[in-house]
Formats: sequence, structure tokens, C-alpha cells
Amino acid sequence: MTDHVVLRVIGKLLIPFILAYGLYVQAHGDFGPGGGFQAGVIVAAGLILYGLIHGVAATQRVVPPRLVEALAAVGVLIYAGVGVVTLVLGGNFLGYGALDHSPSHGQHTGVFLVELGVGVAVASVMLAIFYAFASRKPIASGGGRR
Amino acid sequence: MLVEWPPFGFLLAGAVLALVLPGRAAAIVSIVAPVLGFVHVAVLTEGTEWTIRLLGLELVPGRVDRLSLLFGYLFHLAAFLGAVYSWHVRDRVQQVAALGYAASAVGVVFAGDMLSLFVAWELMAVTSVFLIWARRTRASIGAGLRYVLLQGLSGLVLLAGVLMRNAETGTLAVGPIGIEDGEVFAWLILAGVGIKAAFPGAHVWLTDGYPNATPTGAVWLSAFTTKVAVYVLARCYPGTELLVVVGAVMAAFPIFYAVIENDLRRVLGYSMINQIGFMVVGVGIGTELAVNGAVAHAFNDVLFKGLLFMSMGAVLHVTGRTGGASLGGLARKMPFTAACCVVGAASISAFPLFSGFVSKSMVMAAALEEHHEVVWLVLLFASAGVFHHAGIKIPYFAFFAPARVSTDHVREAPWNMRWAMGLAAFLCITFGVRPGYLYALLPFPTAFTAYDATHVLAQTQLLCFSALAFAWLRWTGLYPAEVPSTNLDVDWLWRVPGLRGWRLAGTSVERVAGKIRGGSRNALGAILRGLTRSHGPHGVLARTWPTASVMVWVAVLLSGYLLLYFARI
Amino acid sequence: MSILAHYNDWAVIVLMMAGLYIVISTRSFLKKVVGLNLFQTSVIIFYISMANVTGAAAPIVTEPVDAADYANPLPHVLMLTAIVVGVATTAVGLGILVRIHEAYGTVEEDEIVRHDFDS
Amino acid sequence: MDHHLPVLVVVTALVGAPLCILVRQPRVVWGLFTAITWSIAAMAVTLLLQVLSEGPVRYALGGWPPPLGIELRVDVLGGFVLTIVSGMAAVVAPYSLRSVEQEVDAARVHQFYAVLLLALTGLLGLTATGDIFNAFVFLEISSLATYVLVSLGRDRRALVSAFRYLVMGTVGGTFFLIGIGFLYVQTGTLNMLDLAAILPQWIDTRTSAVAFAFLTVGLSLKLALFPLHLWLPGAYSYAPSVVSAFLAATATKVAAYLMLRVFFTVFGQAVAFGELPVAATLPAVGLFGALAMSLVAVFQTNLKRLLAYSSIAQIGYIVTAASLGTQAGLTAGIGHLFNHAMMKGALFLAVGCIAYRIGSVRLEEIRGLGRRMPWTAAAIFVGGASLVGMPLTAGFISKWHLVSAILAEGQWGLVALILTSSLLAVAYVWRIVGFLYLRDAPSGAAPVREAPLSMLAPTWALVLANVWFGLDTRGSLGVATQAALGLLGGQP
Repeated sequence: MTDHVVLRVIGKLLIPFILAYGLYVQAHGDFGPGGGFQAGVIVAAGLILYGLIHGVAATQRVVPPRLVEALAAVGVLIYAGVGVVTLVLGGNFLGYGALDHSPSHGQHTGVFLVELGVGVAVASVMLAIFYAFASRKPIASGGGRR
Repeated sequence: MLVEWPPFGFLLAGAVLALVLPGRAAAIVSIVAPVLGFVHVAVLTEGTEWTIRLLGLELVPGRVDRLSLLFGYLFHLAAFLGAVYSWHVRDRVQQVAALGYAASAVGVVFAGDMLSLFVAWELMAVTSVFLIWARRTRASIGAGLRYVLLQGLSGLVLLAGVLMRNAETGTLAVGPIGIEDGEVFAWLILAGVGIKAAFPGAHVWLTDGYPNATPTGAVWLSAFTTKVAVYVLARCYPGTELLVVVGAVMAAFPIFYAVIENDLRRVLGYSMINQIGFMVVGVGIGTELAVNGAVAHAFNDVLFKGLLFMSMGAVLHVTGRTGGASLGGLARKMPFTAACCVVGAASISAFPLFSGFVSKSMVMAAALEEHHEVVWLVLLFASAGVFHHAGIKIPYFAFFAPARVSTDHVREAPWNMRWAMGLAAFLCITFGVRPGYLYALLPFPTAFTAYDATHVLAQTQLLCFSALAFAWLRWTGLYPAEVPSTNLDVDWLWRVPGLRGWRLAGTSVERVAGKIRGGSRNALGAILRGLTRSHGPHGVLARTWPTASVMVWVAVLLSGYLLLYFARI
Repeated sequence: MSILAHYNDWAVIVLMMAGLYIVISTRSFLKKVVGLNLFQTSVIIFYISMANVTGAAAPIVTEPVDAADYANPLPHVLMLTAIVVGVATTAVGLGILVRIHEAYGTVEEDEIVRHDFDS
Repeated sequence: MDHHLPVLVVVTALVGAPLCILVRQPRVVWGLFTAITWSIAAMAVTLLLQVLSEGPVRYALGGWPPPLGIELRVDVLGGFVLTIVSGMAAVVAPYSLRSVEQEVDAARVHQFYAVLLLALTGLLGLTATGDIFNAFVFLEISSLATYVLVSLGRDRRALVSAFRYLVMGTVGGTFFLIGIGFLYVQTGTLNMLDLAAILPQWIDTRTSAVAFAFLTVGLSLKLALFPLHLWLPGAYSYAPSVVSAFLAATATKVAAYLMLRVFFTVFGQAVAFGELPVAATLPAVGLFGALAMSLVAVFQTNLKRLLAYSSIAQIGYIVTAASLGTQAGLTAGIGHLFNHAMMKGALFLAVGCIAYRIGSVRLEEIRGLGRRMPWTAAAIFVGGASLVGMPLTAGFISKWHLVSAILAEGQWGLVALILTSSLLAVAYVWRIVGFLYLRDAPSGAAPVREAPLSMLAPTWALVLANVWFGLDTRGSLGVATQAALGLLGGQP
């Protein structure tokens, strides 16, 4: 699809906005509709769009599969790590109140961090799924069909 | 220190050692363990108990009284004889199994509660079967499997009975149970014990299993399993009328099979059932004399039946055959074995001055005292029959009949076998000549004198006429010919049609389940097809779709539950 | 209390039955995945519709107010999780299917069974 | 930190999974996995002891008190199951080093351990949580991880089995979810204790009955209760050895745990067995299943498949015992949960040793292995004896309590079924033993060495546990009794 100029141009126009919107949804998540899950999906969608236009190989140069795998792990670690930190600080697991001097500030910080973790994890898992399917060698058509 | 360690301890430790030690050391262990165990039993005093807490119950894995002491001596003696006899065996499976088997038999007789008894009972089954399997022939594997299944059944029935008894009466004690009250558990326990005691119909494991065991294995087998069952009967069911009848049948019916059977070890198997018949009658009569007789006969039977199995084992070991039709003329080649066999035959036939005479007389005298004349007659017939097949047939066909097959390469049995046989023969004669040694051990004080004129005369006459009959039948050619054949016993019923049914049941369960699944799918599919036309006309429903069939089951179960619940509300 | 008043329930039931039916009837593993998706979607609608409070607003609360004015947010949250579960199931299922196709050259259950399980 | 144990048990496993992904180096990942499972096991044991001495532990996640927040709650039963699951994981860990190296592609080893840890997370979380929706989520986490693990088997049939498992498991999970939905509609709460408090007043409604039916059927599917067992034989037979052993010992056990929770904690014994006629159906269904599956097991020619069918039969026992609804029955069921985990774990591990050395687990291929792999064969022998219920093994303890419990109810028919089925167990176990010891090795078979020590040691640890718990039942039945008391007392 790389020679479809229209697609490439529109894609180049759209993708930055998609990613930015993803970040917005991510950041907005702790006091309005939004959050890590949605944001992650949006960011992944942007990258998948890139993959559709420029091919999987190009996308994998931008975001290598190794990185995706690691980021998925990091996302989960951020999430669980916040919980462990609150534990260490004397609260319950995921008791954000312990994160800051006042509980409500703590809640903000905690939710933000956790949503960040979720966002990273979701985006990278989505991308990983895309890679997993898209980078398979095409199967000789209709093996089972007659 | 000795007393703190339950009676089966030495044998069990021996079994464990035999598991890890090299071959010769294992053989030494299997001789030393029974000796130590015997000494240990000898220093035990009546009334000693070992208790442990298990499953929230107070268990008594060891309890000493006169009856258990007697069997304790007996089993250690048998284990010693067996170990000497199998000294040359370098098969770890057999060595471990034999010692474990002896240990669990001792465990049963010293068990103070039904649960410990059951545990030892099951271990006996598991260990003993290896003595059959260890022969490693196709026939022995099949026989072993049938053996272990019946023994397992015996254990299960016993367990069910024990549990029910515990639930209903709250007791686990090993003591008189009796079937007079018609309790289900009493019948269950009796059935469990009965299978092990080779009651008619359930006896097939014996006549099937023992002849297929290894030469040495049969010696071990003959000593323990059935005697343990007799012990439990004597403990729990003394004086049960039913046993008199059962015992009489057991004493009589094997005679016919024994006469026509060709495999001499199977003949011994049948004669074993017949001897147990005497013991069961004794237990069933239940007077002191009768129980004494039964127990004493069990004691003697271990010795002389062991001796006979040893001699046949020696023949098998040397020639590789036990078919009466393919033996003969061995007396010249194996004189010592032949002599021992004759001693055993004389003992089992209750010749005066041989061990069987005293104990058999006790049982028969008790039968007369309690006015069981018919039973007495049956026993008389059985004695004659025993002499016929065990007393004459076995030595004759093995050693004295004209040789059917060349005996050139035959040599006398190995030294350890000869020693074991000699010792057993010596004991047979000792207890025949000096029955007082045995009397001292019996559970009840006894004043019975076997060697009075009537008993000796009656028995001698009987034996003479029986011998005459054999001679006459041989002479006139009327005696059933020794031909290698298979005689159908009741086990045919469950071995041939039963096994077929079993296989059929197995395959048909899956098939039926498949049909049901398919069927419910069919019905559902037929309805849906009419509605949707979404799938093709042919072949769609004929196939098995496992994934889908679970969904159908889900639907069935869900609607079933819903119907049930809605019906409630 | 007419039948139509429970239109959401009917939608759920129809979707659920359609999903299950597909799982049962189709030979194709791929279509089974689709059926499963449909089946799970019906459950999501079931939860969401039970959270509805007639005439209420979305539960975005800025100042303390009467809870009865807002729809119940909890089922939505729950379903967010359920959707994730559903997506993950679909992804795993499709992933396995791709490999089944590589191994067998087909995703039709009866053909696979004939290939491998009946032998 | 003690009061954080309920959450730490779960989170340690959860943190472990991404760490495995990040580390990548197979040996290091294995070390990490071992360290994590062992520390979890230690925590679970501590937790169990704590619960035994001080009563149930409750833990509000995020500091939000229930019913608003999600609560973790561990009582004796929960602690017991946590111990079983984490203990099995700890036992499997050293075993997996060699086995996984052989059976799983080296590039995927780190993913394998990560997924295994996720499965563990799911199982542990499901056991620890006190919130029924949370239980669903963890159930699905463990199931999803399990589908992946099964699909990693070397045989291509593993893929098909995994897919079937996925379809059936998803339907089961969704049914469970529907049941939860109905409960929520009825009561407006998801906390199990809260549900238990509110539900009795609504128990006469159809909504509750429907919820109960959906929950029961959904869990029966996850539990592989006959006749909803079809996913299990394939999944267990074609999965990698480590996975078979781990799943057989834990997955269905945890589903059974959840069933007990729903029956006894949420609905309560009086309701589940009084108002709704479970008592009438489940014992009979369970035992009939046990009988039929034992019969099928007798005819199997694949060792793993045989054991899988036997597992279904044993699940039948557990369900039967527990659904008697009496204290004795519940004790027997929970005790058997534990004992069966040990015996099946031991057997599957031993079979894995065979697979490791000869690459096949068909009965004909294992002929005469008794002499060539004596320790492995002996492990199968003892484990099999336990499965049969031979005295002096854990299996006997189970059988004893099971039969006693049923006898106390006067159900003679069921006792006969159990005894028949256990006779069938003798048949199939002895068949294996026969092949191992009494047949001659196939001619021309390659020489076989005994399995490596790192695989034998865990196997024998479980085998010895079978013997140990056949003699000393304080650790198994003692705890099970307390757990049963806890369930019946509602909420001690």
C-alpha cells in the first residue's frame, strides 16, 4: 500500500492527532471519562493504522516487537508496583492515600500512575496482537477449502 | 525395647531392607528377619497393646492374646521355612513381596481393631500378587490380575462392613460379630473374609492363582492368606451354624475336581480348600474343642501343605513341569524330595503319628459331640478323598508312576530346598508324635487325646479302604486318566462370558454416551434446521461434534436445573 | 407490563441464543469464535441495561447530589473488565486458530477430527 | 507486613509474570520462577497458620471498605486451597527446568513461565478474593493462561484441545458471569458475605433460582464435572508435562473451591441444600460420572489420557462428598481435594519423567520400564496405590472419610457405586503397573536412562507426601475439618 499517496498523506496527517488524542484521554482519565484502557487502545490504533499503510516491517522498525513485549511487562509492573509502593508506605495494596501528604492528592497521583501503567500495557498488548497476526507468513490460500 | 516394636516390625523391616540390599544380603535378611521376629513373639506377654491415634480414632495395630500368639509363631515359622526354601531366588520382586506379605499376615493376626486389620488385609493382597506375577508368564499375569481383583473385592466388602459396623455400633474392636442378628455389616464382613477363605464360588482365585505362582511363591502363598481368613473367622464368627454347612461343602466338593485335575499344584490347591473346609467346620461348631481343632489344623496345614507345595515346587524347579501327565519316575532321581512328599501326603491324609491326624480328629470329634452326624459323614468322606488325591495321587504320579517323559537330566533339588523340606517334614512328624507341644499353644485348655483306640482304628481303616479303592481303580483302568486338560470350574463363568460382558460394557458406555449426545443433538438440530435452513441437507447431523455436544449438555443441565428449581418455588 | 416493555431482555435473549446456536451448529472453529463473541456481547448488554435508571444522567458527578439521579456506574465498570476478558479470549482463540490452520490446513472441526482423533 | 499476606500472595505472582518477560534469559527466568513460587508457598503456609490460629483474614483493596471496595478474604478453606495451589507450583518449579527445556521452544521459554505465573495469579486470586465478580475475573485470567499453556504442547492435537477448552471454558465462564448478573440484579452487591446476608430474603424468587442454576452449570463446566468433562481429557493429555501436572493438581480443585464458596458461603447450606434440590441431583450425577469415567479409563491406551479420565472420576467424588451438605461430607470432599492434588500431581509428574526419556506415554511404549527407570516406575506404583485408596496412603484416608460420610447419610446405593468405581481404579492402575513391571521391553527399544534428579526429586516429594498424609492426617484432614466447620458456620 506504500504507493497510495492519498493514504500516506492522510495517514501522516491523522496519526499524530490520534496519538495526541490518546495522550489526552490518558491524562484526562483521573477526573473525567477516559483512562488508560481507552487511551491505550487509541494509541495502538494509531500505530496499527501506520502499520496498515506502511507495512508491518516499517512499524516494527518504529516499535520493535521486543520493545512491545517489554512495554507490556512494564505496564503491568507499573500497575502492580504502585500497589506495592502503597504497601510499603503503610497503606493497603493500591491504597493511594498513602502516596502523598494528603489522601486526595494521593488519590490523584495513584490513579494517574495506575492508569499510565494500564495505558502502556493495553497499547503494547494491542500492538503485540496486531504483530502476532500480521507478521505471519501468508498461508497458501484455501488450504481447507475446496 | 523389643516389646515397644509391634510384632510385624521385624518382617516389615526385612522387606524394606530386601528392597535396597543386594541379592545375597537380601536372602540373608529374609532368613534372619523371621528368626528375630519369632524370638520377639516368644517374649511377648499376653495383653500387651500398641495404640496410635489416626483419623481421629484410637487404633490398636498390635494386641497380644493366645490366639494371635499361636498364629504369630506359625507365620514366623512359615516365613522361615519359605525363606530357606527360596534362598536361591535372586529376584528382588519376590524377595520383597514375600517378606512384606508375611509381615502383613502377622499384622492381621495381631491387629486389635478392624481398621488396622483391614490395612494389613489389603497389604497382603497387594504384596502376595507379586508372587504370582513374578513368574512372568502370560498365564500368570492373567491369573494374578484375577487374583488381585478378587482380593481387592474382598477388601472392599470388608471395608464396607467395617465402616457400617462402626457407624451403627460405634466399635472397631476385633471381636465376635456373628450373623445371628441379621445385621448387614456382619454379612458384609463375613463375605469379605469368606472370599479370602476361599468359600465355594469364591475359591477360584486360589485354584487359579496358586498353580500359576512361582515355585517358591506358591509355598509362601499356601501359608498365609487362607490361614489369616480362618483366624478372622475364629475371632469374629465362632459358633456360626452357617459355617458348618459351608465348611462341609468346602471339604467335599474339591475332591471331585482334585481327582480329575492334571496340574499337581492345582490338585494341591483343591486339597487346600478341602482342608480349610475342616477348619471352617471347626469354627462353625464353635465349642472349645472345635475351635482348638480348627486352629490346630490351620497350624498343621501350613506345615504339611507347605511341605507338599515345596515338593511340587522342587519338581517344577527341576523339571519345569507339574502336569501329572508329564511326570513320573522321579523317586529314583529325587529320593529326598520324594520322601518328604510322602511325609506331607501322610500328614494331610491324617495318618496316625503324622500331624494332620491329631487336629483332624479334634474337629471330627467335636462334630460328633455336637451331633452333626451328617457333617461328620461328609468330613469322613472328605478325609478319604484327601487321602485319595493328595495322599496317593500326588506322590504316585510325580514320583512313583512310570515315567512319561525322560528323567535323565533330572537331579535332586538344591540344598536349600531340601533343608526346608526336611525341616517341615521333621515338624510334621514331631507334632504328630508329640501333639502336646501344640496343645500347649492352643487358645483353650485341652484334654483331648487323639491316640485312643477308636480314632486310630477308624482312621486307619478309612485310609486302607481308600488306598484299596485307588489301587482297584488304577488296576481296572477306571481311574480318570491323567490327561493335560482344562477342567471347568465356576471361574469359567466370570472368566469367559463375564470378561466378554465386561469388555462390552466398557466399549458400550462411550458408544452410548456418544449416541445420547448425538441423539440430543439430532433432536435439537432437527428443530433448528426447520427454522433456519442454515446448513446443508446431508451429513450434517450424522457427525460427532464434541465441542458442540458439550453445549448441548450445558443446555440440558441448565434447563434441568431450572425446571427443578421452578418446580420448587 | 407488556412483553415489549422488556425489549432489552428480549434483545439479550435473542443475542445469547444466537451466539450459543452458532457455537453449537457451526463446523468451523472460526465461526465458533464469532458465536462466542456474540454470546459474550449479550451478557454485556444484560449488565448495561440493568444499570439504566430511567431518565437519569451519565454518572459523572462533580458535586454531591442524589444518587438516584444517575445511572449505576458499577455495571459499566464491570463490563469494561468483561470486555477485556472477551477481547483476550478472542485474541487467544484466534491465535490458536491460526496455528491450527498452519498445522492442519483447515479450521473445520469435523475434518480435523477425521485427521487426527479418529485414528 | 503480616496483614498484607492475602494480597502479597497474589501480587507476587502477578509481578513475577512481567519480570519473566523482561528477563528473557531461560535459565534466569527459571530461577526467578522458582524463587517466586517458593516464596508464595511460604507466604501461603504462613497465611494458613495465621488463619488457623486467628480466624479469617479480611483485606480491603485500596483501603476501601467492603461492600464498596473489593475485599480479599481468606478463611481456613481459602488458606488451605492457597497452600495446595502454591505448594504444587513450588513442587513443579524445580521439575520444570529440564522438562520445559525439552518440550518448549527456547525462544518461548520466558513467555511460558510468564503465562504459568499468570495462571497461578488467577488461581490464587480466585481463592483469596471475597468478591464474586473479582472471582470471575481471576477465573478467566487463569483460564486464558491455561488455554495458552495447553496449546504449547508438542503434539498438534494440543492446539485443537486448547481451542476446544477455550470454547467450553468461555461458555462456562460466561454462564458464571450471567449468574453473577442475576445475583447483582437481586441484591445490588457483589461482596460474597454481603450477598450471603441479603440473599436469604430473596431466595424464593425465580431470579435467585436462575442465578443459582447458571452458577452451578458454569462452574460444573470449569470443574469438568461429568457430563461436561469433554474438554479435560484432551487438554490434559496433550499439554506439556509440567502443565498437565500443575493443572491436574490445581485448576479443577480451585473450580471446586469456587463451587463450595457459591454453595456454602453465598447461598448458604440451608438454601443450597434445603430450598433448591441440589442434594438430590449432584451426588448421583457425580458418582455416576465417577463410575462411567473409571470404566472409560480402564480402556485407555495413553497414560496421560487414562489419568485424565481418572481425574474426572475423582472430581465426581469430591463433588459428591461436598454436595452431601453435611459436615462429614464436606470434610471428606475438602480432604480429597488436597489428597487428590497430591496423588495426581505425583502421577502426572512421574508420567512426565517417562515422556522426558522416551518421548511417548502410550502404554505399549512403557513396557518393562520398571527395570529401566526404577524410580519413576516406583513413583507411579505408589501414586497409583494412593489413587486406588490402598491403606497407608493418602487415598485411603480420602476413601475412608468419603464412605463414612455417605454411610452416615444411609445412602447404601452410593456406597456401592463408590466401591465399584474404586474396584475399577484397581483395574486401571494395575494395568499400568502390569505394563511397567511385567511386560518385556519392546524389542529393539533404545536404552533408557532414569530421569534426571531435578525431575525425580519433586516427583518423589509428592509421592512421599502421599505416604505421609496417609499416616498423619493432622495437616490434611485436620485442616479440612476446620475448613468445613468454617463453611457450615457461614462466616466465622
